[in-house]
Amino acid sequence: MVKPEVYKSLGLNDNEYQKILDILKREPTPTELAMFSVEWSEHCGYTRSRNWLKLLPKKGKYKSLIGEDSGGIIVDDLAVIFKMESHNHPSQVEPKQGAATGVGGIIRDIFTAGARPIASLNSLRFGSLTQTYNRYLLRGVVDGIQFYGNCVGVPTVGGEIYFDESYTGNCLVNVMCIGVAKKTKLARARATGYGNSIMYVGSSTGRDGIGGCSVLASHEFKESEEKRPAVQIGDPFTEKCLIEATLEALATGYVIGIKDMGAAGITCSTSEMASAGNSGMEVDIARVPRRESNMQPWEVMMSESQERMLVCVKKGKEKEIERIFSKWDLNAVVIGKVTDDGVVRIKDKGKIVAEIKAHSLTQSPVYDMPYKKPNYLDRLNKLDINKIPEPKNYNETLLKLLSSPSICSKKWVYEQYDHMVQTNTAVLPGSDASVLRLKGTNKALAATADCNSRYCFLNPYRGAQIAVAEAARNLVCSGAQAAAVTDCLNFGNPEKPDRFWQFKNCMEGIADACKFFDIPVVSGNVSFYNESPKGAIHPTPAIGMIGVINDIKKVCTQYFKKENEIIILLGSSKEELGGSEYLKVIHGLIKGDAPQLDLRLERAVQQTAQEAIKKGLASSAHDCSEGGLAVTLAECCISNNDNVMGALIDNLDFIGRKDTALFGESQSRIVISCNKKSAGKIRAIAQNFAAPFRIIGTTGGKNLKISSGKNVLINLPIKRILDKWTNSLQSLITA
Amino acid sequence: MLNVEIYITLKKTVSDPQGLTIKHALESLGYQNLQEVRVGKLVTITLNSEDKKKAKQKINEMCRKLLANLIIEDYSFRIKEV
Amino acid sequence: MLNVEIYITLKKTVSDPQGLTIKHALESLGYQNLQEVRVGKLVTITLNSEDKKKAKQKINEMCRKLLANLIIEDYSFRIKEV
Amino acid sequence: MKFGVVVFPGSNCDRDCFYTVKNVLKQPVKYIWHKQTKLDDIDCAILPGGFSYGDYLRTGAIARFSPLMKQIYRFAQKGGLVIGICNGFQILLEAGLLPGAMLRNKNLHFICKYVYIKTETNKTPFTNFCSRNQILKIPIAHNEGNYYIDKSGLKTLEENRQIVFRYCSQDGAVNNQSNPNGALANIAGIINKNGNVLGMMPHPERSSEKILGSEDGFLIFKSIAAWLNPKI
Ligand SMILES: Nc1ncnc2c1ncn2[C@@H]1O[C@H](COP(=O)(O)OP(=O)(O)O)[C@@H](O)[C@H]1O
Ligand SMILES: [Mg+2]
Repeated sequence: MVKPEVYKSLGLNDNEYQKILDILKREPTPTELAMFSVEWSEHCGYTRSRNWLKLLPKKGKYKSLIGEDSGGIIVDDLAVIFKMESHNHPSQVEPKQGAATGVGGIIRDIFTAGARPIASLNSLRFGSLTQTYNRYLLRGVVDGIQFYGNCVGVPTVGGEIYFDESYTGNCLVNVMCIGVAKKTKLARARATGYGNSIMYVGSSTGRDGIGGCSVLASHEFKESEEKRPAVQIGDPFTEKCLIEATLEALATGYVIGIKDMGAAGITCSTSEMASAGNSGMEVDIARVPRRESNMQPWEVMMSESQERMLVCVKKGKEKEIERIFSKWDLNAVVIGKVTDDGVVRIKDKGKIVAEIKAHSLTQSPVYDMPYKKPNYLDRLNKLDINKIPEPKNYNETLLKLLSSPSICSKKWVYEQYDHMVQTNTAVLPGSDASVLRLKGTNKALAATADCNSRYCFLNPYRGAQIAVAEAARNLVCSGAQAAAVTDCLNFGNPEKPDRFWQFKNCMEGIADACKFFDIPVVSGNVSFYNESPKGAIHPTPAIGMIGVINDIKKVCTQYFKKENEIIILLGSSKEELGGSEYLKVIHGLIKGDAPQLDLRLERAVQQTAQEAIKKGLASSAHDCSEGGLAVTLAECCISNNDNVMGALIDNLDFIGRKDTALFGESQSRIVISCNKKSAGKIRAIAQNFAAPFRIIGTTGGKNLKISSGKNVLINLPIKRILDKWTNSLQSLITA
Repeated sequence: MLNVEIYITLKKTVSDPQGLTIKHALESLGYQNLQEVRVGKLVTITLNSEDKKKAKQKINEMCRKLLANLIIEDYSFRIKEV
Repeated sequence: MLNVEIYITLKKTVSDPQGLTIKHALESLGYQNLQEVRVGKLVTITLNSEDKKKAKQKINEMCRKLLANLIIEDYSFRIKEV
Repeated sequence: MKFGVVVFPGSNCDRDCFYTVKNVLKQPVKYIWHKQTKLDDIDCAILPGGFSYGDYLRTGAIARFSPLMKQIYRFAQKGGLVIGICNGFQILLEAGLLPGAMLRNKNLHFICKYVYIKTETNKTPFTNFCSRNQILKIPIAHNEGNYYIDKSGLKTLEENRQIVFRYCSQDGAVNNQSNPNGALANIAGIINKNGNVLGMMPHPERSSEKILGSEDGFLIFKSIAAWLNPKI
């Protein structure tokens, strides 16, 4: 008789346990109970989020591919596969290895789809760097990403990092990986064909992360000693060999299906591959290569040892596959075969330890969670802008913003990442989006990850829309057309209605914005229970977006190129400050409503920039985001180290307050520079799309000077700006 | 002066891919009979102090605070007078 | 079985930035009296063998060939029966 | 002329070198698996960058025992051209084909960025297309590029003009500020006494196409090609 404490500690409730009894028509074995507990957890089964994930559009301009574990789009004869995933809780406990194994896991999702991983990005959130542990986390996470990513040979080409108190006690580590394959060569994560063999490949199995999946992913995380999981040490070297061996094995045509062993290793891979293939499967776990002795069957089934995969191989071709893996000094062992009764049958030396219909494992219960608008929101949304004093010294204000860790240069981070290996990186980190050429074609991909979670906190629906709009804007600034999204949805405890309200609203926001821009969401990941004893994190639906550049010669970057060029502002600045970095850093307030967003205006501005770049009229393009127009202009001046230059801005449209115009974060704005002859042509394009257009100044000189009539608001030597912006992060970290 | 040797090793329950790879390398060089190879750190500290007892306490503290990551590592040390 | 602990250290003539960094970090945590901090490696090998003398010779060989780089490193070891 | 790119487990710039030789230099090239016990018919062996054996224990330490390394050694003895880039350089050091050793970068971090290097000599098979003192813009990406050799070793290197590249500033100043990793005497690349084995930390294959931000690295590939076949 299974005691309620037992199934409850595995994360199953009374109803779920009753359901298991109904399915099996008997008591579950320990192995079976463990299997249900992970498959029915939020992490594997999406029990609480699934109803809302349905809102997301699946189709767009480019043909989309939705696979079992990842998704992508078709670009000519190539499939571009990508996905983002979180590794928040393990990273909070052990930042280096937590982040490292996070990188390893998402890369496996990509190459098991048959695509060679060509780049990764990361989206990170930490509490304030004034706290020692947060500094330790940032250092550790970056160290883990560089340790794994550099060794495995996948360039880390971009990402984003924000700091906010809500992440103290629960940092976020989201990693996105992109891969490319010939579209005819994709692999599926399914087992089909009676009698075909099931092979285990990769590292051996130990007692790593046992129970980690359900315990870590479905309980509120508390920083207590006893819940600390057996942390795993990532092995990027083995993963690198696995990439090569897997791609070689897939090329033989003898692989029917393949799946990464991620959360709940063999349990997930066996039941999900069988279920996806409408088959059954019989494996004997006595044959699983192990590195620890006396492991219980359920321990083998639940182990989350890294760098392992399950492969369904055409009968009679097992030796060929084994030969390839052993060439790379990797295990490859037949552990079972595909059956036709729809049952996953797990044996241990011939004795049955679990026997469950595959579908009953994968068809987890789905819950409609109650939601309710948080009480504090109305109060927070009220911001009387007249009570905010305008700065006395605009120079100091700008410098302060440029040295805020969320805004300053992330060079200290990305110079630790190999962002050039594979020789595709045509735009290196440090511009709005990174650009990767597609070898053998004229095309390139642009990639970015974005989410302002403060906006999402103040207004989840609009904040999520802005995340989508900003990602698309970043791609457009690099010369690309936005093509598809992967998301990583980080929220608090879904059982609390106010948290779930944030989730629901963000989902609606992403769905509506993606539909408007005709961009599908092809893959993603949900991470709930991101809480510390002080409360939930700001809702953080990180958006990873891919764009396509049809002509690699038409790539654009954010920094000014030449002196004496015209500077144009597309879009217009509103008198708003809600949720801005300025309000937080200068006035210590997290308040107001998220910036307004008019999707049609956003589209007009993006189309104008896109057309100008495509026609070769723009020398640079940079969108306005955190810190507003003044920060954007400063970045245009300084973000190419080899060629910094000043600018003279003397024709801004100051309709109201000066601080809103300079530091407000109105959406749908892009700064373009161009030569004198092109300005008229760009104006014509803007008129055609009905996008606000204004010439605001010229490039050149040694200072960034911004004036309003005769009144000089900002006048700073470029060197000074560069110093502040470049060195802030490092000095905060080593403080 | 005191010479302290601090040995920092991965906990037994934590896998050590580096150790495994070195084991394979040694085996392919012809060394058999290897049961296990694990890699750790050795931190040597020279202290301008004579008080062994006090040093012991200090070193314990240093290990916990900075030198070892107790989530995945164990440590031990030896103190010698020089 | 034999348990071998191999200590691999940077030669005295080679500077050790990692040791220096740790020294600074310890000092900023308030630990004074640190003369020097150096970081090395600890390789632990468990041998399925009883013959200490033979083991000693083997380990010497392993260190010279693979485990230490004698241009920059020194090594020493201890063998214990277990 | 034929190029061979050696593939160790964990090499990750093998495909980049292959691509550069085949698609940019447009010369025949093949991969050579590290377990091979015979070296194919080649004129130049490239030991690529990456993390052979994960850089576990010490960078290059395990790879140098690969069966193929015996053949590389023999090939080098007979005067064949060998170029080790980044991890390839580290392997050549471990194998004793070049003198010295690599320590961790002085700042204890992996560093990936464009740097400038000065071509100290163009009288080598690998730099004959450069002018003497030419400054090349070329990226580095490594954890252990802090070159070390003892005093007498350094003297020998200098006397024999074996130092081929030194880190420098954009305008050629060789000093502490232009030294990214703490390498002794700003050394970025050295050659053996016989002048046929070169090791360098920067990645010429990452800077051989305009689209990647610099074509300066391509001078090294062109130099090799010109040396092997003066007619082209
Ligand atoms: N975690 C990170 N990893 C790699 N690159 C990063 C990371 N964070 C930021 N970057 C890079 O720094 C640059 C500036 O980032 P960010 O300020 O987020 O840009 P934006 O506001 O345009 O989205 C981008 O090129 C980005 O890819
Ligand atoms: Mg941007």
